[in-house]
Amino acid sequence: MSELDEKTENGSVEATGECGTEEKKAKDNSGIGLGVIFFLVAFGVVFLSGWLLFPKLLYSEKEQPFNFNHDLHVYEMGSCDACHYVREDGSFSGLPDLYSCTQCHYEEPMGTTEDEKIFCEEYVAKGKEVPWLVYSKQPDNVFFSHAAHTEGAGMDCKTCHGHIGESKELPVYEENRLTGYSRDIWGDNIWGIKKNSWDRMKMDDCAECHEKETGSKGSCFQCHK
Amino acid sequence: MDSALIPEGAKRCSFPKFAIGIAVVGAVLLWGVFAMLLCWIKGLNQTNMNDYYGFALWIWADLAIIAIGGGAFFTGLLKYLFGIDELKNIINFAVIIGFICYSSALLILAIDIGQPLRGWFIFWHANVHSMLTEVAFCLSCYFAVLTIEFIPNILENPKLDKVPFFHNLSHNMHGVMAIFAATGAFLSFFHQGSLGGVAGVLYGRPFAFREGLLIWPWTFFLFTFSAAAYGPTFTILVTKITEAVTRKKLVKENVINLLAKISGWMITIYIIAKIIDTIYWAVSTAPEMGFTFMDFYSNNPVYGVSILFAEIVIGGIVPGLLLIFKQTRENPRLRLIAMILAVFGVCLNRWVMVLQVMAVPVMTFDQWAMYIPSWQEVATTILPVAYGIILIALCYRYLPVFPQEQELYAGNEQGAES
Amino acid sequence: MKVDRRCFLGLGLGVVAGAVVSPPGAKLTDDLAIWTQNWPWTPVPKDGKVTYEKTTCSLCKGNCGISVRKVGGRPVHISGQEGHPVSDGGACLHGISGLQYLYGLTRINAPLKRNGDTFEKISWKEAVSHVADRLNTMRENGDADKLACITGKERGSIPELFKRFMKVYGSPHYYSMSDMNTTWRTVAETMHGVNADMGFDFENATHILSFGSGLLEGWGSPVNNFRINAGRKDKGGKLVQVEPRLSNTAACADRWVPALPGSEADLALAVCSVIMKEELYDASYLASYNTGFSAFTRLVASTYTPEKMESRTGVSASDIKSLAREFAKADKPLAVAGKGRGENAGDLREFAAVHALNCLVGNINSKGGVWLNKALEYLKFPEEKMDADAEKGLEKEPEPSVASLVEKIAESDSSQIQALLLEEANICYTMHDVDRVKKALEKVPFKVSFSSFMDETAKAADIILPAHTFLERYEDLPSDPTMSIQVVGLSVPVQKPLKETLNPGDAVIRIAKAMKGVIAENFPWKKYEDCLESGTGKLWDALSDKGYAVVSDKAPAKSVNADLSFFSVNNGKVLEIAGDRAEYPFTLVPYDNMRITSSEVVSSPFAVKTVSDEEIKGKDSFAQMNPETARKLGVSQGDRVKINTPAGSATVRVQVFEGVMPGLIGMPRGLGHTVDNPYVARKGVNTNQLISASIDPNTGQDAAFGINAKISRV
Amino acid sequence: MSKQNTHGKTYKFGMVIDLDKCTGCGSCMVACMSENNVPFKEDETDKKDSIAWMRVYKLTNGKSFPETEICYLPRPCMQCGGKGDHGHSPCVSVCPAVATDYGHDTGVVSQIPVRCFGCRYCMAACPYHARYFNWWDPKWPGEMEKYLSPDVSPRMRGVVEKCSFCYHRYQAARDKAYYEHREEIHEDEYQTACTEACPAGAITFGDLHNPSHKVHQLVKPDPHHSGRPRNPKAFRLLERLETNPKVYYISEKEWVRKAGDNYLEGEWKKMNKKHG
Repeated sequence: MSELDEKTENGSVEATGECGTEEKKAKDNSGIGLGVIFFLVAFGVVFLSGWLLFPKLLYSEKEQPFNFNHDLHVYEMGSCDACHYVREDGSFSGLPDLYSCTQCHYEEPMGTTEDEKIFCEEYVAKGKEVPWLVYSKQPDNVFFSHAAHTEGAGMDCKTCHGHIGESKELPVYEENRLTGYSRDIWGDNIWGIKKNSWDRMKMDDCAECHEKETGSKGSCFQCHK
Repeated sequence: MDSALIPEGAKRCSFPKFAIGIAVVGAVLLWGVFAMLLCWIKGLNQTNMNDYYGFALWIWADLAIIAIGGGAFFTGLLKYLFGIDELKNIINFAVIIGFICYSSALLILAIDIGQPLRGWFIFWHANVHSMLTEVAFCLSCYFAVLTIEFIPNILENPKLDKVPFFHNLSHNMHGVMAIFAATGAFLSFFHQGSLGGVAGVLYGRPFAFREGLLIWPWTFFLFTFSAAAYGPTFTILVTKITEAVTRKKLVKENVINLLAKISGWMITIYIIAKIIDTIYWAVSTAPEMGFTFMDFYSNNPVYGVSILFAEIVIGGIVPGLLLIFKQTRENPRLRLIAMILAVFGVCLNRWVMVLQVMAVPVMTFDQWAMYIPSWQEVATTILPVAYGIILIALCYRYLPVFPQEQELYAGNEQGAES
Repeated sequence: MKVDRRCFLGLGLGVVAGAVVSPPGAKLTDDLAIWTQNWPWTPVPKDGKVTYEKTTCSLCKGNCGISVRKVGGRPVHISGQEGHPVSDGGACLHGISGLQYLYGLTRINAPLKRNGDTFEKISWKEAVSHVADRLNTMRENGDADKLACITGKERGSIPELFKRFMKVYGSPHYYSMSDMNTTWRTVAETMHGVNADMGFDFENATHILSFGSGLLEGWGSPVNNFRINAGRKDKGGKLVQVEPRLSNTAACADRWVPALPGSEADLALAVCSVIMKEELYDASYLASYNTGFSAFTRLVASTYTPEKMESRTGVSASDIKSLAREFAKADKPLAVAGKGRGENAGDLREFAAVHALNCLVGNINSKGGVWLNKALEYLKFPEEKMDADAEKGLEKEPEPSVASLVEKIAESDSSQIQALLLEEANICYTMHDVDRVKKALEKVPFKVSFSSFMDETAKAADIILPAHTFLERYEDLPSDPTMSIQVVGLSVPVQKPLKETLNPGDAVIRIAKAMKGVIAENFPWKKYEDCLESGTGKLWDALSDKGYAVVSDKAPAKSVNADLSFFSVNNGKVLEIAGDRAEYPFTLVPYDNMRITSSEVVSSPFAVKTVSDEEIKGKDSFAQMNPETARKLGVSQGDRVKINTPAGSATVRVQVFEGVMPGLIGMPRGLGHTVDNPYVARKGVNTNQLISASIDPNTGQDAAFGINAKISRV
Repeated sequence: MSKQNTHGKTYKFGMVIDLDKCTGCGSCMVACMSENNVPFKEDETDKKDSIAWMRVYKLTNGKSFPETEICYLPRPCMQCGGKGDHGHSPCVSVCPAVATDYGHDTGVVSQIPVRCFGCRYCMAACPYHARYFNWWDPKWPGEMEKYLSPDVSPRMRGVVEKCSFCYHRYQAARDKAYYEHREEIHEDEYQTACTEACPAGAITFGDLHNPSHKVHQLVKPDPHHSGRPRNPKAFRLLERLETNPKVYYISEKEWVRKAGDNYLEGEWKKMNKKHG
């Protein structure tokens, strides 16, 4: 009971407080230093693993069915919209299906590349669609109108898709283990810092541009279904 | 066997006896937990809610326990800011009750939403215009405050107190408690209010809609005030129950009476405001929308004017007056009745502001919708009660909750319960 | 050095600090947000190129033009087809939910053979030869006439192929399900002496007097009638609905005249008597073309005066007079009969009496009147080659209707019918007194079903040769005869068959080819499409290119005689419904509801979802009654009651509805299916199990519109 | 609610339903379900948990036989403009997570199921019961998943859904316009599934701002009173709550028009005199 009362009587509390610190002072000299060391070590470990280890854990590298040479195809076909075009009803064709590819590629390869060989044997011959992994794939609830951007606003594919059209090799597809979407959506930089307009494809990036170009982020339904 | 943990000099029942008591309540708790898991795993189809009753028993429970948990902030306000020092003898307990109420409220909300794993979107994608957002923010902040207010009391457990660090920590926290009390009061003002706003802003629901001040409908202020007024009555009620269970006097009468007196006045003032609000709503707000007062209280099996009478007279005026007048206030039995009526009154008010809002048809060709909760809803609503009892039991047993206990106890030796 | 509290403190703080300034926190929160928004079990429909394909809906006899939206070749939505002569852009809820039939839960995946109480899957080859062998043996035993065939539809090449098969096989027992058009044709014969379909030019009529015709309940060609009704509202045309219950048609009508059920004929004749008395009839028309006019005049003047008919019809004499005047004085009056959807044959006397009104105002073959359209004969098949057996079998007389065929089977001890072909006719559900029908069917040793779905009748079959759904097949679809214009629509596959099914046309061709004798020769086509193309002849080009062909859209020549002697000859024998009033004080009259199908097609899940909770609640269906009736019975909304009729009994809930005549009990048709589909079946009661057939003495058709019933509380 | 995309053409899409033509056939309901991937359960007879973005109510004049009259009233989402028509719709203003917002460029109230966490506050706020909660995880029996449309994202258990005026059809029309380098979309390019389906042609849909559109001509919305109809035969549901719906109803029958809102004793007559 006495103890209970002490609590509320300032004087005695002071006292206990005093003696408490007294005792501690003794240990401090060593304690502080050690504490600081522990702090630094812990900080270092966590900080570095966050930067270096975390991305490795978060993303799994996936192989494309076979390599695709955009550069060559753009050269042969003339432009992106030879294969990725806006249909007459304004909808977007997306990735060309097997049928479109077979307009040029028959069961016999045209060229000599290993990849085309795989394509002709594994897919054309068997009439199987190529299960490409799409770097810019967005969730189902996202509505994106290519017509609005390429036709309406006259934007260039590069603005969002970057220089993929000039690539000879397909980049590695890094799949986010948690969300199942490509790393390209959040961007290569794990903090999400971007240098170019095509480095990220998050909602904020859309909003940012819309804010700038149209003076507002727009309503939900503009980009969601 | 757990004597080391029991505050020195405090008499507590034997551990086995205590354990059995806990086990019994624990069983009820488990039942609630089972129902909760059902709701999370199988979804809200486990409830009897429907598209007419999007808000039902759970939301009522939320509003009700937050209202009666208001004792914590109001008592704190009185003690630390208005410096009414006698209240130090009940503040610990008020805080514990508040802590229980608010933690329960948050739990229930977590069960009530359809996609619990997205619950945090309310912060992540907050819409500042929504009363519910305001509720969520203030609720969680205030809960943090309560936790901080609760900690020192925990640290006073003899075992912990042995550790000088904790000893000092708790002491220092006591020192700054006034600041937290102030913050708590401030936050409470807003979330209690915004809970009132939840119903008041529904201009599509003539029964709930109220005009108001700036963005805040009158219900905003009514809810805050009613929480402050009725909260302490619940604190006292629980204290009395604890005293009954433990067969011990824990808080001196003068403290109780003081708090009761304040409550009494508050309730009376509140109920006057409530009556004015109701009259204004009945003669101006509702008719402008094409509704007569009676439209809301007829053609259905449950909601008649008796509900309104019960809320205002039985649950408001009566306890208010009982607590104002010295002789009735200081008569333990009458005081107890007043407390019970008051708690009933505020709970009924919250029920009406949630359930009846859903029940009233607005389109002329629509009908009154009635609702009976499923056992899963009931179980999950009882869950917090069980949890509360257990927490109170633990606190009472292991923490020096009631500063006056020893002093009061010194006189009469008695066997103590749980 | 001693590791103390501070070290842990340092450690903790270090971890926290490190976490704060390294990316995972922010990144994981964002990923978590995405993760919680895309659950793997929520389907993600595949995107693709959008295309539209035109075809014709054949879920009912309306045959609307529909357009199917496909995404990447996958049908996703059905809507009306703009500019189609029947439906012009409109479609009903059943057509729109067509894809739920395509992917229907009760679809039959492959040919089935009964094995005890279950079915076993067999190949088409086996199935066809099995049927052919059986029929061959019967024929060799000289039992050709013991084969019967019932088709759901009456017109078009598929029924024609079955008819042809029966003929060359040598059995007179080919039937199609009768409906109001069967009766209308009899009216055309009896009163005009012509073999014609009776079309109604509602579009141009200014005053429609309907005797219980559910013009907005799915009567005739439903969507066509919806459109016409909307047009009528714009043009200010009048609709007067005579019906004991406030149906949707009555609700949309300009005037609702509740008359006692079954009194329509008398009311119509009473109206005639007023028209005669006040000489409001079209004298010029009747002067030139009529028979038995004076006799008819005498009859109605003596027997059917408004005053005399008051109590019989429940309509006051003054109302009858105003009905007559409004009707006869209207610019283009038109009277129509055929209760509800007209899915059952009607009472000839009633139809004739109503049509007498048309004769009196002389609207026959005129704009806004009744058109006696020459029955469609666009199909040309090569002349049948008959052999002795066929000739012999055909000497036997057929029954007048499916109802009497069933009756005959039920009566006979030694089965008159040894094999039965059922092409999309669900007689174990759609016919009155279904239990009796089922029993009769048990007596038939060999039953072949050509249904796409495992319906009540298919369940009773011995062999099932599953058909393509309407979205998977070719078929020529003549428009409903009640339409003034005559259109043939073409159904084309918008989806290649999902199951091992065949077009019924192909099925019958294959069977024929597997038969001995001349039968095979009579089916020269390789496949049904060939038969369709050659059969439709010069219509084919229009069909294949537009998807429909308009055969006629002009009123036929006006010069047609009107013979009113029908009534005076035998005063049109009166149809009686079953049940003695003393024992069964109430009249149960099933009603049609556009949202529920009651034909051989079972409603889709979508359609059932739209049905009011005052028609189905859980597993119960409701019986509508006037508050007064309810008071008499001491029951109130939602109570369970037992309905007893001479045919059977059922438990239902009470729906108190002001819009139904006291003493009348209304129950929705089309419920109480017993197919294996929890979304649509085992909900409510099939009214056909409460109604017993009443054979019309004038036609031999089952014309029951209801039955007397008693009600007791449960 | 914040200032939104007002560059280029802005619309105020609305619907007019002629109740005298409506036959209660239910085609609009089914067309909507089929168009918007609305699921169905084994038992849909409890209308309080049966998802129907478009619901057809049955009204009766309450008179006894044979004076009884009935009328069917189709009820999509009213796409309320809210008090003063500024987009503070009853539901939008209360959603704590911005899962529903007001499109100032179209006047359509959105609902984004994946943003919604299922607090159901919006449902409590809506007097029309136009919002529905997914109490169950939707399932499409058999192979029915194959008929789902990619234009509308299927919902999951625990979220709210509602009519969107078939917004995806507007998007499609816009895409076509972009492709053809048009600024504006034509009246017939954007029609909702229910409008298209109604066999009686009772539903009209279009831009309430555009005098050349049928909807505008039918109701003559009053711009000074948040679009209140100037056609005396037209009305909006619960006009007096100032929710400012974009769905209008037309009927010659007075009792039907009266059923559109709540009136105190004798108020209706007074008001009608005002309307002239």
